[in-house]
Amino acid sequence: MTGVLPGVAPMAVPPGAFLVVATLLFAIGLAGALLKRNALSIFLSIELMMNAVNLLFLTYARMRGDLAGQMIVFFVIAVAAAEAAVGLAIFVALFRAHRTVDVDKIALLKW
Amino acid sequence: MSPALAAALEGAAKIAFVWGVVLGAVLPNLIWVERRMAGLIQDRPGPNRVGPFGLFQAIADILKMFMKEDVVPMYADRLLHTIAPLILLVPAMSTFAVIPFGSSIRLFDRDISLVVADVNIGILYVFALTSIGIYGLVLAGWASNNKFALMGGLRSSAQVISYELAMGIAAISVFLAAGSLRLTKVVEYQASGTFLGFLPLWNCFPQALGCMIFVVSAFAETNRLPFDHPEAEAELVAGYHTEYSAFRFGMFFMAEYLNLIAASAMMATLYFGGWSLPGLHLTGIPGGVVSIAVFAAKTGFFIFLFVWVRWTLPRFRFDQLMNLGWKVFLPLALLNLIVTGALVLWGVI
Amino acid sequence: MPALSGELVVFGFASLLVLAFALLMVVQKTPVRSVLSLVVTFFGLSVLAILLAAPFIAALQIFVYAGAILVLFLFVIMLLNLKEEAADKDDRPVQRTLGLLVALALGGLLAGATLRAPLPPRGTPTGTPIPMPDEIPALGRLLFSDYLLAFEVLSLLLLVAAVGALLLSKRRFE
Amino acid sequence: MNQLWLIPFLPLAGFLLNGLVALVASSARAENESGADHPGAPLPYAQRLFHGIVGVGSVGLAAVLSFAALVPYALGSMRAPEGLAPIVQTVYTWMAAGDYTVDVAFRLDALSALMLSFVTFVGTLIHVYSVGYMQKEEGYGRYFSYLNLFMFAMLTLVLADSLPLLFVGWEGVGLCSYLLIGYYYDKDFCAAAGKKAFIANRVGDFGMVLGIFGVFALFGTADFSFVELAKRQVLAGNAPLGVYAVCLLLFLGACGKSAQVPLHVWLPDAMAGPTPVSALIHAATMVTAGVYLVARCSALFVLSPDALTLVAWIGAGTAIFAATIGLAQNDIKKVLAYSTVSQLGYMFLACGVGAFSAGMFHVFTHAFFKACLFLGSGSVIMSMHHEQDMRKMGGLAGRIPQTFRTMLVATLAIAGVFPLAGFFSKDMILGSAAASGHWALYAVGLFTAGLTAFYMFRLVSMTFFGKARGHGHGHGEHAHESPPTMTVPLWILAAFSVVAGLLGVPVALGGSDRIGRFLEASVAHPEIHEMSHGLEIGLMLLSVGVAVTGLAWAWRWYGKAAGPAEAVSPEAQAFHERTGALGRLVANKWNVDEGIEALVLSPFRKIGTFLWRGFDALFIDGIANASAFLVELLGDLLRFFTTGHVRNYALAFTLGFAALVAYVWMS
Repeated sequence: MTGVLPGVAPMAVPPGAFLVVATLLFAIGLAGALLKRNALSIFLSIELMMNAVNLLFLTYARMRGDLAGQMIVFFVIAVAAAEAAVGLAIFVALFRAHRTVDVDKIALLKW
Repeated sequence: MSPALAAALEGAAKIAFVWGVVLGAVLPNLIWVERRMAGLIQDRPGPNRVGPFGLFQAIADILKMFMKEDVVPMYADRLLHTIAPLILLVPAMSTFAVIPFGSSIRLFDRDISLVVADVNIGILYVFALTSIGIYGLVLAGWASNNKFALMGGLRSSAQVISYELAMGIAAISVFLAAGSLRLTKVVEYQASGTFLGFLPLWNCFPQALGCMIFVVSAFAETNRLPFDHPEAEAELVAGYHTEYSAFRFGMFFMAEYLNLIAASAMMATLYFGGWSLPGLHLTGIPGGVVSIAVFAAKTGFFIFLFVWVRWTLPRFRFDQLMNLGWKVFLPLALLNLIVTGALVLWGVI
Repeated sequence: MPALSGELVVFGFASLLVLAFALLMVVQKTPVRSVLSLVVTFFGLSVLAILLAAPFIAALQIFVYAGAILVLFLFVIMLLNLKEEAADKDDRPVQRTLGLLVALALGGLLAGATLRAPLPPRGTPTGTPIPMPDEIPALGRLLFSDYLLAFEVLSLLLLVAAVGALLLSKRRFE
Repeated sequence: MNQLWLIPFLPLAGFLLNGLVALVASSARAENESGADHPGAPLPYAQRLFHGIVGVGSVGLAAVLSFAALVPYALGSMRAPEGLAPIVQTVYTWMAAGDYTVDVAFRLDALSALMLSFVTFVGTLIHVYSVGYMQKEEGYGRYFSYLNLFMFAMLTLVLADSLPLLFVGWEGVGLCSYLLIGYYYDKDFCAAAGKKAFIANRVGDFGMVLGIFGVFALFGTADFSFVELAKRQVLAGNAPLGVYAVCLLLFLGACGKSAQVPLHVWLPDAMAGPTPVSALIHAATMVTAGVYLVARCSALFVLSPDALTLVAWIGAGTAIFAATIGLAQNDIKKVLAYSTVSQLGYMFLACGVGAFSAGMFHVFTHAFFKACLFLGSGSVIMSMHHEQDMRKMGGLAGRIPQTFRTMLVATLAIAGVFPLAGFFSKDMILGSAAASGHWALYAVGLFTAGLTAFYMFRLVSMTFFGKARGHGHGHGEHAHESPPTMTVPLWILAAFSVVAGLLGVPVALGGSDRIGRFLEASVAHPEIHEMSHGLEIGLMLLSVGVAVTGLAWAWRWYGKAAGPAEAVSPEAQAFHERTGALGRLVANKWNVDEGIEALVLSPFRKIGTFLWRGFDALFIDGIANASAFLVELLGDLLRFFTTGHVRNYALAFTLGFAALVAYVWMS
């Protein structure tokens, strides 16, 4: 089913397809985040999950003809930039301290 | 025939035209021009053996490159080493899609606007492609498993990212003035009126500062002298393409020149009125042809400028380059943006 | 089942690209390569975004995400000179299997949930319709009216992030 | 003069200016002397000049303004048959609760005009005096800023148009008194005296606050319009009992501030402060605030005769009690302090018998001669290089003649010798006591008058007559007269202690009791059946006789004491031996401090110790420690879940999220 917008051609692609793609993407990202051991790879997976969510937002925006969805994506991207800057700086510091970014080798968060 | 088919044909025709001109005509001659110019400036003949005035020198070079052996060093990341030049080349070639190379022409009773894809995010498209180009450099450097190459790659990406900022912000003021991200709209805006009554409304006049920043940054973006650190022979052998040979090296070569051409075209489009010329209002086929000519002339001038500067100025030091980008251009561009914004807000522009 | 149109073809191609390279990104051992596969994924995503009438977002996707953020990743990877992920096999198999299961389960759940989510009936879009020819001014207006506060807060956040990154990556904390 | 608020706020400005400059200067000095400004460092002359000018100037200007305000008012109300209506000026609304608002409003009527006149006048003189007296002291700027602050608070108190605002001034003067008593904060007994004064006043203020609430409860308002209501007997609350309670509470406040038994203990110790402070705060102005309060609320007190009787007897008791103590003191300032307490007792006695105007009259006159006496004693102490023990003095009459003459005049005035100020006011009090038929009170008052004359002349004799006792450098032989900044105020005050009484020449002596008629407008007048003039004159002669007897006796015992070693004549010694235990008790101030220590303080200490050791340390801390222990236990259990492996956390997190999604989906 399709939300037909004035000025927007009806979607040739069923929005459900977009949704499925997004969720699969999210699942893949999640698997990566849970399975990878390299902190940077985990970070990448998280970025992937974010983008999956972005895709969802875009789809809904298109379906409901509401720009708010795109706006949120815009913000997500900006926040991701900030997050990447800080996160990577943390990894660099971490690497300086431990000579590794393998999250299994760095188990400090305990008693 | 069905409109869809017609549209497809039209698009194909335009792409063919653009790439044909750029790859077939401009690029080889550009190589020749550069070498002859070098000779001229360095008071030596330059290539003058192959064909009249050595005009076929470029073709000879290209042939040579295709015949040579393609060496991939040991312990290099084969895959990446292979695709890196492509990653650099493809965006360079795609840039031309959004640049309006002429007003519009009437053929086969249909109006054909002389731009391949008149997307509403033209400039963003260009910058996106530029930022993709970086990967080519970085990966080439990293994949060759050679410290000089790596250095070159890192340098180039650092440099390109830094100057992309200044460049982008300078460009934003242009779009603020024009009121759209469409390059066609930008050109129309510049063709629309006059500045201070007697000057054409080319952005280089109201946006003088931005124009200066954009042009200089373009030199950095295209890794040309005086900013050619990624391949600074004196320091890094040949930078990111140290380990490349034969036609992969050729690709880098091509990509660099393509970027150069694209940058020139962008300057002409953004700041010097694109295909427009004041007091010239032809229509129909002659109008289109003339507009293409005008655009070509302007672009040509900037290509010439690139070459001229290359053989005139020495190379900066890397830290000087970075300081210039971050501590001079970025603030200046921001200032320019703020002023422009204020003027637009108060309806002055 | 809508007719097989160009749009549909593009969608199929793009989504395949996206999923394939996303998977590649996860299974990839070399960090550099996973970054690259993520770049490709983002390309596909931006194509999808264009299909969804969001060319501006598509451009941002490439410009900011691929062009800036991931390059930053590459930088760090090269700076830390991360080669193959350690060859020694994962010493927490439980974590591994369980993680896989959970990820799949959650993916299934979410897919189901999103598909069952109520969608607006055909032809009655709510909210501001997307003006197809040029949605960028509309976005700009929205950004500086309804979302102004969020925008300002965001700028502050970016500043803080920049400062924090500088501080963190200083060689010595003194 | 339609800007009453300027009068209190000029000194406030002075306070701010002086305080800021003093702070900045001292910190600057501290810096370039690499350490706290070490004691005894005299200020640069320029700064002293600045502080002096600002301090004196602000108060002097306030005095000018206030006279510009009150003189026309006084003259006008003298001419008008009923007296003028009070001038009330509202500055702004301080607090508004529902439909009731408390304004910052200033009121000028007969009562406040009277107070204003001598507060500003004496205040100015004492500021001038301080310029000379304090010049060698450190913290000169601090001193003047405190003094200005005090003037601000006192003037607010006097001019306030509502009990809350009056209370602000009330607390302000209390604070300043505390600060100035503890002026030499590096001496333990000064700090202790300051604290003592503060705490004793707290006891009074407790009653004061409750009293204010009570007034509000009774009349539904706390500004002085309630006086009118009281006159017309418009009462809200439970009339007789309520009025009685409120009167007692307000009087408790008055006792605290005006040092009535048993809250008088702080005033003698307050002498630890600089002498001008004792003169200004602890003799002339602040301590009379209690009397002022009672006079303000006279209409209320009149409604409850029992309260008035209590006031009268407390006053009388204080008067004689303090007088007896004064007999046996050897510290010149202590004598004056107890004399002040005793005179305050007189004033309350007057209020108690319903002669509020008489009480206020005595406040007025007392301000002049007591200030004069204190300043004189200050001059003496300074000339003796800070020797306060009268037994070491003597024979100073020739060396510091001006101080001697002024003090002699003031002494005769306080002793009530005709026709000096003290005579008229004191006699008006005794007269009204007699007239209202309280002959017992009259007798007490009369006897106290005798005692007053005695101990005051004892002071004069031991200080100025006989030979110079004490030895070594810095005593009698080397005494020298004080600078004019100190002697001129002395002369002015002495002059006023001669003529101030003429305001209230009684009808019996052909006068016309101006002060009484002046104050009629603002204080209550329970009808006092007139005595025949003959009887009145007779009583006057009697009191004068008593006073003269006291003087003569003191001269006989202390004046002729000749020998360089001895301060007192053999007779006095003999008498002291004969009184035995009683004499020792008197000399020991009736052991009031010890009594309070035993009856009040030590029980409180015991309770406090119990609460600390038993309640807090065992019970409260026990609870805290127990809970802490429990938390620690819990933590020990939980910490095994924190493996420190991020992936575990992520996994757990995801599991939870999956469960949540499943739940939402199912439901």
